[in-house]
Parts: sequence; C-alpha cells; structure tokens
Amino acid sequence: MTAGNSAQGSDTHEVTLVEAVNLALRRALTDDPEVVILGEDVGTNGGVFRATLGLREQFGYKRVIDTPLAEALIAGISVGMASQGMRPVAEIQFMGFINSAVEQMLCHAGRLRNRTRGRLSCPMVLRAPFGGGIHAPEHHSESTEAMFAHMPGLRVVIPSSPTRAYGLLLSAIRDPDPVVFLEPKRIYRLVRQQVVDDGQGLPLDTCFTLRQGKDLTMVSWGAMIHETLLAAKELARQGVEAEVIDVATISPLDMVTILRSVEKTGRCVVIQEAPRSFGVGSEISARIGEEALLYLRSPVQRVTGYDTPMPYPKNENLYMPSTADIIEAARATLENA
Amino acid sequence: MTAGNSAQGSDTHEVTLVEAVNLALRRALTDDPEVVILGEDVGTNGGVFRATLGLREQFGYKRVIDTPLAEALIAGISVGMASQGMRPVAEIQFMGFINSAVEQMLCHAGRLRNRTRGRLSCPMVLRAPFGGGIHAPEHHSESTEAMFAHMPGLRVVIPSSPTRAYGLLLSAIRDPDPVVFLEPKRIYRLVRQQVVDDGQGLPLDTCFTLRQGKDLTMVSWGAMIHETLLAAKELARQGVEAEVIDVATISPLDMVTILRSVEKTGRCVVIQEAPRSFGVGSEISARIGEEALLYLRSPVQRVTGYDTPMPYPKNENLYMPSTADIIEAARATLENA
Amino acid sequence: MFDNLDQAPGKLGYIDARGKPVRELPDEIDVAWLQASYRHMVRIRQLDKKAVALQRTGQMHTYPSCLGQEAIGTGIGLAMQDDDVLVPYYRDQATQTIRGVTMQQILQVWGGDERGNLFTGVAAKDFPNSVPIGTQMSHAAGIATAMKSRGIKQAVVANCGDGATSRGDVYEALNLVGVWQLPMVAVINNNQWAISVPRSLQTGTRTLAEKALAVGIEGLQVDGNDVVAVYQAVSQALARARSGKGGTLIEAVSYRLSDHTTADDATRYRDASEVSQAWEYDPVKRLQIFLHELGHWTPTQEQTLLAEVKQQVDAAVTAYLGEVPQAADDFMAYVFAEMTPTLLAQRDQLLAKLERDSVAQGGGSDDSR
Amino acid sequence: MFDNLDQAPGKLGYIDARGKPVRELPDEIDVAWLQASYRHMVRIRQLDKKAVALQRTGQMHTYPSCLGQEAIGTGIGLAMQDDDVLVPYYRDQATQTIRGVTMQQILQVWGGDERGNLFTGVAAKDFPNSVPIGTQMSHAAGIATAMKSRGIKQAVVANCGDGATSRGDVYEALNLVGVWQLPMVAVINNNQWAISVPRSLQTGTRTLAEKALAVGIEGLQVDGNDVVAVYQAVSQALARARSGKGGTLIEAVSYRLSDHTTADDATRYRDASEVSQAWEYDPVKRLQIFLHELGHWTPTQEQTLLAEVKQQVDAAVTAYLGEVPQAADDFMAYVFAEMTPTLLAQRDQLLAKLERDSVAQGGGSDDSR
Ligand SMILES: Cc1ncc(C[n+]2csc(CCOP(=O)(O)OP(=O)(O)O)c2C)c(N)n1
Ligand SMILES: Cc1ncc(C[n+]2csc(CCOP(=O)(O)OP(=O)(O)O)c2C)c(N)n1
Ligand SMILES: [Mg+2]
Ligand SMILES: [Mg+2]
Repeated sequence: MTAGNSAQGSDTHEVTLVEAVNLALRRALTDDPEVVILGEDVGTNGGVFRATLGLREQFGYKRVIDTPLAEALIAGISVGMASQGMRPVAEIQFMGFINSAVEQMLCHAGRLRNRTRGRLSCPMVLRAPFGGGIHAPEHHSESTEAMFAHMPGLRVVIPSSPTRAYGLLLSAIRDPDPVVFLEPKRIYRLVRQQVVDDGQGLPLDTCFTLRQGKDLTMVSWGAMIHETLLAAKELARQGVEAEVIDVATISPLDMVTILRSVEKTGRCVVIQEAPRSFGVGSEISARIGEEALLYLRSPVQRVTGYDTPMPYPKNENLYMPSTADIIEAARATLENA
Repeated sequence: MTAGNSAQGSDTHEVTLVEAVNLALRRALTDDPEVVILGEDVGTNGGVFRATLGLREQFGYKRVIDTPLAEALIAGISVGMASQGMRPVAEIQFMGFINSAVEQMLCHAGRLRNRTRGRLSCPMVLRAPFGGGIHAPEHHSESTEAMFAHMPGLRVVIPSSPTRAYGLLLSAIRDPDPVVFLEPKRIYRLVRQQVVDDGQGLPLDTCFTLRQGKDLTMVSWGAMIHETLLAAKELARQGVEAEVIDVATISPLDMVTILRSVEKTGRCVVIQEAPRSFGVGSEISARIGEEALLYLRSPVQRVTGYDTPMPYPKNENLYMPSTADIIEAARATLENA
Repeated sequence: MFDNLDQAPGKLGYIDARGKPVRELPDEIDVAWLQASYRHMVRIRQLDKKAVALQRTGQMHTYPSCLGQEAIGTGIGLAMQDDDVLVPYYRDQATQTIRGVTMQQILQVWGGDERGNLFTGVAAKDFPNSVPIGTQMSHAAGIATAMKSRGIKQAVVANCGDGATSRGDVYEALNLVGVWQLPMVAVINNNQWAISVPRSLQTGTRTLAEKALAVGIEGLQVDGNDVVAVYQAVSQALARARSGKGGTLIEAVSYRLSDHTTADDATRYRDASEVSQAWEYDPVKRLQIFLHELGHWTPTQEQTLLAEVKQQVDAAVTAYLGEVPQAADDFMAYVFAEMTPTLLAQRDQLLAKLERDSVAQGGGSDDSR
Repeated sequence: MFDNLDQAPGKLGYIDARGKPVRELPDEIDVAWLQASYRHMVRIRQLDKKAVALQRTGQMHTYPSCLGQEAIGTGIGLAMQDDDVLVPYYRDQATQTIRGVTMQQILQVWGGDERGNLFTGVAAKDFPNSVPIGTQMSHAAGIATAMKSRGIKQAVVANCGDGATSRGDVYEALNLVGVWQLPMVAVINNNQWAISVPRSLQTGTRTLAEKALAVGIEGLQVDGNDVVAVYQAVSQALARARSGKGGTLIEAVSYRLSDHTTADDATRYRDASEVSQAWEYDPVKRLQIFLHELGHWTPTQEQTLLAEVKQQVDAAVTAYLGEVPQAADDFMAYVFAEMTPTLLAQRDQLLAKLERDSVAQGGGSDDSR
C-alpha cells in the first residue's frame, strides 16, 4: 500500500486488490470487536498471499487465529462462532482446498437460520483466492463458484477490482448471512486503485455496470473482467460499443441489470473461466433465453473454460479464455442480424 | 422381486426400481470378480432401502463390505481400490450425506486418469438415493446432481425406471471411469417392470426419448419423469402431443437428442426437482437458447424446486414441482405463437 | 453384546444393573436429586413411546427413539448450567427437555415442522440436532472458541453416537479442543450400534474413550445407563472446562434398546437375545429399584408420576396435533435475513400455484400432489 | 525447535546428529547398504538444489524442496519391496526415485507437465503425489484393502506431513487400517512446520505417533534424519503388514530445512537460529561422517559421487528442458477413457482457436495470452 496504513478515519490508499482485502479486514477488525480472522497461515505469515498481512501484529492472537490444517473444521467452527454472534472471517488458502468445507457450508452455514426459523443465524464469511493463470501447482487454480451458487442460503460474492474488493468484503462481513467471498488471485496485484478507507460497503446482490454500450452486453465476474474490458476496448476501437457488466454477487443473481442491458443491446456474451458445462454462465444464459427471448437478436454466446481439469501450469494457457476469444464471440453475436 | 432370484442366465423379473438396482448389482458381482459393494449398512442389513438385499449372503463379507461411518473415506478407498483394477460400487446412504465425499470425487476420482495421462484410472461407481417426496427427515431429500455434473471427469447417471436402473447401473459399473449414480428414491417402489436379467447394459451418455410428440419437448430426469409423463398424458387428452426426454446421463450431456427434438417442436419445458438456480436445467435451457434459438417459438420454461432448502416433511409438498406445474408451463410455451 | 467386559454398563458407575449401589454416592447426590432424575427419565420414556406410537399411526414422520438412553440425556441435562450451550444429536431428547425445549417442540421437529427448533430461555443458544452425523462437533468447538475468546466461564456439551467417531470431522473438532484447550465436553453415546453396524466394525480400539489420547484431552468411560455416573462425569468435566483446564471426551456405554428409527427394523441384524439381555441394564428400572430399596419410591409415587407424565405427554401431543400450520411461504422467509428478489419472485409463483391448485380442487390445498 | 526433547532426531535412531553410533546397527545394514543410502541421499539433494535453481531462473514452477528430509525418503524407498505400492506426498522425491521414477519426471511434474506422472516399472501402480493435503491416505487404505481382499502379501506405504495429521480424512483412513487390519504403513514426516504453522499448533498431543492409539494400530517415533532408523522402522512395519498383522503409524521426526516451497519465505515466521540449529541434525552430513569414521568414505569417493550425481542431474535437466511439448489437446484426451462428444467439440474449438491465434501472431502459439 502506498498511502498511510491507518484504518482509522478515511485515508485514501493506492492499493492492489489483495491490499484492498487487507484494508477491509483491518477496518472490520477495528470497527467490530466480534470480527475474527481465522485460517491456515493467516497469523504470523499474513496469509500465503499476504491478505492478512500485519493483522496479527495489530489485533493480536485472539482476533487473528492460525488454525490447524483442516478445512472442514475451519468452516465448522465458523458456523459455531457465528451462531453465538461472532463474525468469523475464515480463509481457505486456495479454492482447490475448499471441498472438505462443502458439507458445512451446504448443510449448516446456509441452513442454520432457516432450520431454526430465525433463532440462530450464521454471519460468517468464507474467503478463498480462486481461479487460474498464475502457473500454480494442481488444485491451486480452481473456479468452482457454481457449486456454491447452487446452495440455498449462501451468498457468493466476487470482486474484480480493488475498490470493489474493499467495499464488497466489508458488506460481506456485515451481512447477517453467510457469504462465500472469492478473490480472483490472478488480478490480486494487477492494478492499483485509489481506495478510500472510509468503511463504506458496496451493495451486495447487485451487478456493477462497468462500461455502457448499446451494441452488445458482456457479462462476467472476477479475473475475467480484465479480459472482458480489454475486449470491450478493442471492440470500441472497431466501432462496437459493448456494455460490460460485472456480476459481482453470483448468488443471488441480479438478473434485472443483466436483462435490462440485453433488452437494450439484443446481444450477449457471458464470460466465465470455470469449466463450461453447468457453470454460472449457464444460469445467466438460460435466464436471458427465458426472459428476454424476444429481445435477442442473436444467440447468447458463452466464452468459458473447457470441461477438463485445469492443466498443469505448462499448458494452463491452453485452458484459459482469452481476450481474443471474447472478441470472437462478440463478433459472432454481431454477425447474426 | 416376483420372478426367480437367480442372476445366472437371463430370467425375467417383474421388479421395482430398487429391485432392479439389486439385480444389476447381483449380476455385476457374479460376472466380474473385481466388483465389490461397500458402504454403510450394505451388508447384513442389505442397505436402508434394501438395494443390496441378500448380496452379503450370496457373495460374502469380502465382496459386500460394511464400512465405518465416513463418507469421505468411502469415496477415498474406492479411488484407491479402483486404481488397482478393482470395481468398487460404493453406496452413500442418502445424497444429503455425500458432501464429505465431494473432495475425493472432484480432486481425485475425476482426475486420476488425466493426472497420470492414463496410467491409473478410477472405474468406481458412487451410488446414492436422491430426491424428496418421501417425507424423510432433513438432509434426506437432496438433489445436488448439478454439483457433480460440473466436475470434469465424472459421469452423472440417473435412471427413471426399473429397466433403465438395471441397464444403466450395469453400464456404469463396467464403465472405465467414475460414475455418480443417483437413484430417485421416491420412485424406488412406484412401479414394477419386466426386467430381463441378461446382463445387457444400456448406453450411457445418451438421452432416452420416452414419448414422441410434435407440439413440445419436455426434458427431465429421475423421479420427475413420473410427473412429466403424467403431464404429457393429460396434455395428450387435451390434444397436445409432448415429446418426453429422459436425460438419464446428466453429464456428459447428450444435447443432440434434446436439440433435435426442440428443433422439431420449437417449445421446451425442462423439469427438475433441485433448487432452480444454477441447476442442471440451467445448462439445458442455456444450450437450447444458444443452439436452437431460431427454432424456438416460445421461451424455454423451467419447472423446478425453489431456491430454498427442502422443507421439513410437513411442508415438503410445497416445495415439490407438481404435474399441474408442468402442465401450466407447457401451456405457457404453447401460448406464445 | 458389549464389546468387552469392562464396557458393560454398571461397571463404571454408582448404581449397577440390578439397582444395587456400586460405590458411595457423591455428596451432591441426595434423594431429591435422584427422584428428580427418575421423573425426567420416566417422562422422556413416555414421550418417546408416544412419539413412536404417533409414527405408527401416521401422525409423525421418521422418529429416532431414545429408549435405553435416558440416563445419558438426563445426566447431561442435570449437569449443565443454564449458560452452558448444548450441541445435541438426535437422541438427546432428555437433555433437551431438561434445558427447556418443550415436548411439543420435540414432536414438532420429528413431525416435520421447523418451528420445533424455536427454543427459548436457557436453550435459546443451543443448537438443534444435526442430521449429518458428526458435523455438529465442530460447531461445538466453534462455540467453545467464542466462549474462550470472550473470556466467559461457560462450556459446551456436544454429543454424538459411537458410529460418529469414525467421521473425520469429529476427530478434527476434538483435536482442536486439545490444541486450543477449549471448554468443551464431548459425550459419545456408545449404544453399540450405528444402524446395523456394530461398534466393533467402526474402530479397532478397545474403547472409544481412548480416542482422547490422540487429541490430548481427558478421556473416560462411564456407565451410560447410570444417571449418577453420567452426571458426575459430565459435571466434573464441565467444571474443568469452565475453569480453563480444557476439554474431556466421555464415552457413555449404553445400548440402543429400540430400532435405529421408526424406519428401521433391528431384528434384521441383531439377535432378540442380545436385546433382551440389554434390557437387564435398563437405566430407568435400575433407578426405580435403587430408590425403592432406599425407601424413597413407592408404588403410589410411581402411579402418581405415571399419571402426571401421561397428562403432560398428552397435553404435548394435543398441542402438537392441533398446532396452526406454518404459513405456506415460511420455508422461503428464513433462508436469508431478508427475502431476496429471487425468493420474492419465487414466493409469488408459489402463492399463485397454491391459488391455482386450490381453485382446481375446489378450495383447500392438502398434502397430496 | 523440536517440541520436546525425546523428539530430537538422533534420540530415536542408530546414528546421532554428530554421526556417532547410538546403538549397534541391525544385522542387515552393512557398509554397502550405508554407501548406497548415502549415494541416494546425495543425489536427491543435488536434484532438489537444481530444481530450486531452475525455479529461481524461471524454468520451473513452484517446487517443494525436500532439503533435510532425504533420510526419510531414502529409508522408506529402501525398505519397500517392488510389489509394495507407494502413495507419496509432495516431499517424497527420494522414495520415488528409488522406486524408479526418473529425475526428469520429478522435474516435469513441478515444471507443470502431467507426463511426469507416467511412472513405469516398479512404480507403475504407485500414486502420483497428492496436492490436497491428507486426501491420499484413504487411497492408500483402499489399495491396502484391494491387496488384502486379493490375498496378496503386499503392503502400502503412505506418507504425509505433520500438518496433515489435523485433517479428518487422515484419521478416517488410519481408523480403517485399525479396524480392517490393513497392510498399510503410514509415515508422518514431522518436519515441525506446516508452512508457517508450527507442530505445536496442530495438535495438543506430545507426539504424533501416539495418534496410533486412537485407531488401534502400532505407533512409533523414529529419528527421521537417520536413514537406518527410518529403514528399520519401515521394514519391520512392512513385514508385519505383509504377514497380516496390521498397520503401523511411524512418526519420522525431522526438520524442514528449506522454505515450504519456492513460493514461500520462511524467514517471515521462523528464526534463522532455529534453522541453523536444525542444520546440526543434517541427515546427509551425519551419514557421511559416520561412513567416514568407519573408514568407508573418502574425500575421493565423495568427489567421484558428486561428479557422477552432477552428470545425472544435468542429464535429467537437459532432458526436462528439451522435452517435446505435449499435444495441445492432451489435456482433453485423458479426462475420460474416450473423449466424449462434448470434449470432441471443445477440442475442435481449441484447435480452431490456436489456429486463429497462430495466424494473428504470424505463427506459433506461445505462453502469453
Ligand atoms: C454423514 C451421515 N452419514 C450417514 C447418515 C445416516 N445415518 C443416520 S444415523 C446413522 C448411524 C449413526 O450411528 P451412531 O453414531 O452410533 O448413533 P446412534 O444412531 O446409534 O445413536 C447413519 C449411518 C447420516 N445421518 N449422516
Ligand atoms: C487440503 C489442503 N489444504 C491446504 C493446502 C495448502 N498447503 C500446502 S502444503 C501445506 C502445509 C502442509 O504441512 P505438512 O503436512 O506439515 O507438510 P510439509 O509441507 O511440512 O511437508 C498447506 C497448508 C493444501 N495443499 N491442501
Ligand atoms: Mg450408536
Ligand atoms: Mg510439516
């Protein structure tokens, strides 16, 4: 972080996405004594991506807790803590290691309020860096957001910029219900943005329209927003104005924003890094087909990963959707008249 | 089973779906010494739904194995056994308890072949009764097939009748790759069918068209096939001929059959019991919208469960899609001209 | 029946299977306490019997009986203080009622109505029972973490069955109790069976208590059919926990006298002789004899109690059967703190559908589809 | 550094940290064996060093060094028989190479090429290393189940780290070994750290070996920096396993001398003094001294060995760097035994896309997007 480090007041910081996460965590720890950070290596080490850097030093061992190496446990104790009014913000080191926490998230985090008809609730956040593109070993590049999006009672939130990371994470922590907060690690340090550390959250359950355009709609989230914006820029150079929507909250999905845009443009490309079939993009494409059929001037195009595991790093790039792929899909939607 | 019990030769049996499962397991155990059955209560008790009834007696302790109560373990040892050439057929007692096995299925079962470039493989079957409608306690009614459908390297297969249960399960067991085999427990004993126990498998990766029709296409799987066929019958009475497609293999999806039908009818209703958003129906609807847009005379309709946990049994029926819902959706697709 | 002799209930407690004293009762156990325990146990047994009967007559869904486990639940319930938190499993009806969960609520839960989990008072922070085996143990560890972190001298009691000890998450939670020295007492109801799987097929250890050794906490075995033994063990473990000395794993050796649930038929997998032998260890009967032989329980008292309990149980059943249904959209209303636009739209669909069906059927939506 | 004194490597073995004999060597350990072990250890250390260097120069992706763990891997590798099966974790380079995995394959795996897992010969049925911590232990239990079920007198060796012992699935697998008496030997490489988390924060037990008590199998601690001790412990455990006497849990006490991986910077969380102290327990050095003092290792032999090893490692690196790339669609070709129609369609898309990009860039697809 290039500006001052204090989370008091409302300093402005020129920060990367991961630093914005750190800023939001620091702010939440400062503002609310019930907030605790837990996970593997979040303490002294400050997290393997440094998202929790310096928090142990500032807030101590009771608030920034290194857990044993057990993801089911991390999720399970978070449910327990949250049920008693605490606000656990748990880190799963990589999304590839979130799978043993699935049972707790599906069976308990997302159901405690409903099961008890509001008597107990589960205001926890499960953070995890996700996605590929950093040439990491196997299982370090997963994008399984669709799995969590399908689970009732969970929010799934994904920032795509430092400002949105800061604002959405604060709102996720303050939300009275469980949030799976997925951080696109490929863009953890891609750009710096001015983030005003004023404790202001950004709204959940709503898309962000990052670019206005009348010719087609491009819908994406997380790291792929980067390529999507690049594609939009290139298309603009070619005279095509793309509207770019960052879904941000994957579930529950804000279809209103997406549908309004598609009704305007009549064309849509959905971009997702995850394997193609049964992904988040499927739901978005289906909803557009079902609810804006008469506006569609061309079939929705999905630009996605393949139905394969992410290759080992040497061939990772073969898997990843590219800016050129997005442009090609956009062009395809424009061809149909 | 009303006919003879022998799995030798090719006796014909008048059996329910769960009895057809039993017949297929018996046949597989007889034909292939590498096949073993494992799971909780599959031995002496014959499974809580009696799917493994009598197998322990016939094939002994080594082939029909009661495991400790640990689903991650059941999946994990199946991976290990399969890697050495055995054919484990593991039972998860209810799909609601499959979640701790997710990590093994996603990280290992579906990847072992790819990870080792074909050196090791994982010919295992993970069976689980799934779906609601039997007034069972919480977590006994889940339909989380979408979660597995999104995992590369896994097949997800769902029978909807005794004959298909028999034939698909045999093929699943013989398949060289891992199969998640989900059995619609609501119709475990709904009807009896003639099943010829001749060891013939039915093809995986392909839909079954259960009813021809020119007016609209209805796509479903598992227990909802029952309501779908009832709806088709009622529609026929009203002069509307619905084509009914049983997806059967959820992943990889046979879109050819579905698209061919929709190209013919121009109208489609997808029926799924699982929560609506990010379900298997979303992929099917998306693919139709994307690949048959010009044929669509009306938006695809999805009849689904709600984005909620399955209610406790008293209100379970509020959640479940009904025949009337399917008819209503079908009518809606017919209204748009 | 019991894996080995020193696990036989009666060997690790105060009152043996024949109602005879094994050793001197602890000071805090007086006649009033014993009578109160007995009343609790008789009450829960009657409730349990009634629940099974309701299921048999189609007025209740699948129900897990606690027949034979009354001493475990009662001993735990009486040992807990109000501000402790209970994380039960599905055979803890006795503990729950002692903590103020009403009998009607217990019937509601198994009758398929989420409102049965709307505990109040002392139980307001207690967990409802957890259906996925073992998953509740880490909730308990989380609650204990919250207590420790807040510096409050409370403790958590978390229960599970013998089968549950095979689940990795149970180990993970207990391991955390050991390394963080959490104020948590875990009680394993070792009723010898996990549905049809006997304890001997769950683990190769001689006892379940010794699993404490792998996580660095105290472990002990008690006679789970002796309410005094359970009470003593849990009380002392809770005292240790509250005073910051860490957690305890208690194996309460008992026997599941009932089918696993009303959906089960235990005659398929275990001998009648085993069950009838197990009845000789009946926790309720032995306490009755003990009290009686002390001169503190008469047939008249027994009759009065039974009449009283019958009235209470009948009242609960009447309330249960007569309860106002939940609103149709209640199953949508609590998924999130506020209904999302998606759910609001789905609610509209639901209500329209109910309206449609009610018109089609000439009014009144019912249980059939 | 070591949680407590009796864990200090050197206390539980044959050769202490200073290369002095602690007790008489087992009969089967002769000079040739010791020299062979030493050669293995030196070779793997050189390979390891090279892999780190390759990573530093951008020719290798994240790599987990086995610096300081050479005795564990070597001891296990030499103890295993050909028809045993290895289920390794990611620091088992030494064991793997002894079982015939080539150095080039090890580089390939961490260089990001799945073909590194195409083991042949003795290792043909061995697992590749497992990235999700702990998940491999139940694979091993499954393999042991297959062996037992087939009545073959083989055994499985499965390894994991100290941090892994906190994972429930590790417990589940070991519990199965206990209850089914499986022919499996589990070796915990207790290198004191799980990335930045010290062993003392993983569990409250004094040792990791005592976790065996919770699952009813044998458990023992050995000096993981003493190749003889590791070999002996694993050999004997394997013999027991093969003869149907069940499994063993071996805690090999050691120290991770390197960063966790090349992506880690251990100076952030542990003292330099701790590491330099740990170097005094170096497994390679001590064996060298021991052999030397026995009169069976000369500076000339050392130089010859180093030269020889350098040549081997260099050859492996050359082969690694020069290997023909995988076919572009290889990552689709092995997802299923046969490519599904979906994958075939996606392959067409991929190939078309590569064609497009190659045209756009004037030929040749590369690593940038
Ligand atoms: C994770 C999970 N797997 C399977 C089941 C199905 N099931 C319900 S109770 C039970 C046996 C539990 O045995 P135990 O822990 O001994 O408790 P008991 O019922 O004997 O009191 C099983 C297998 C479940 N509820 N949860
Ligand atoms: C399930 C899972 N969680 C987290 C990680 C990330 N991770 C990789 S290695 C490691 C520490 C492992 O420590 P230990 O088991 O002691 O083995 P060591 O690396 O020290 O040899 C962690 C947390 C992982 N790979 N898998
Ligand atoms: Mg039990
Ligand atoms: Mg370690």
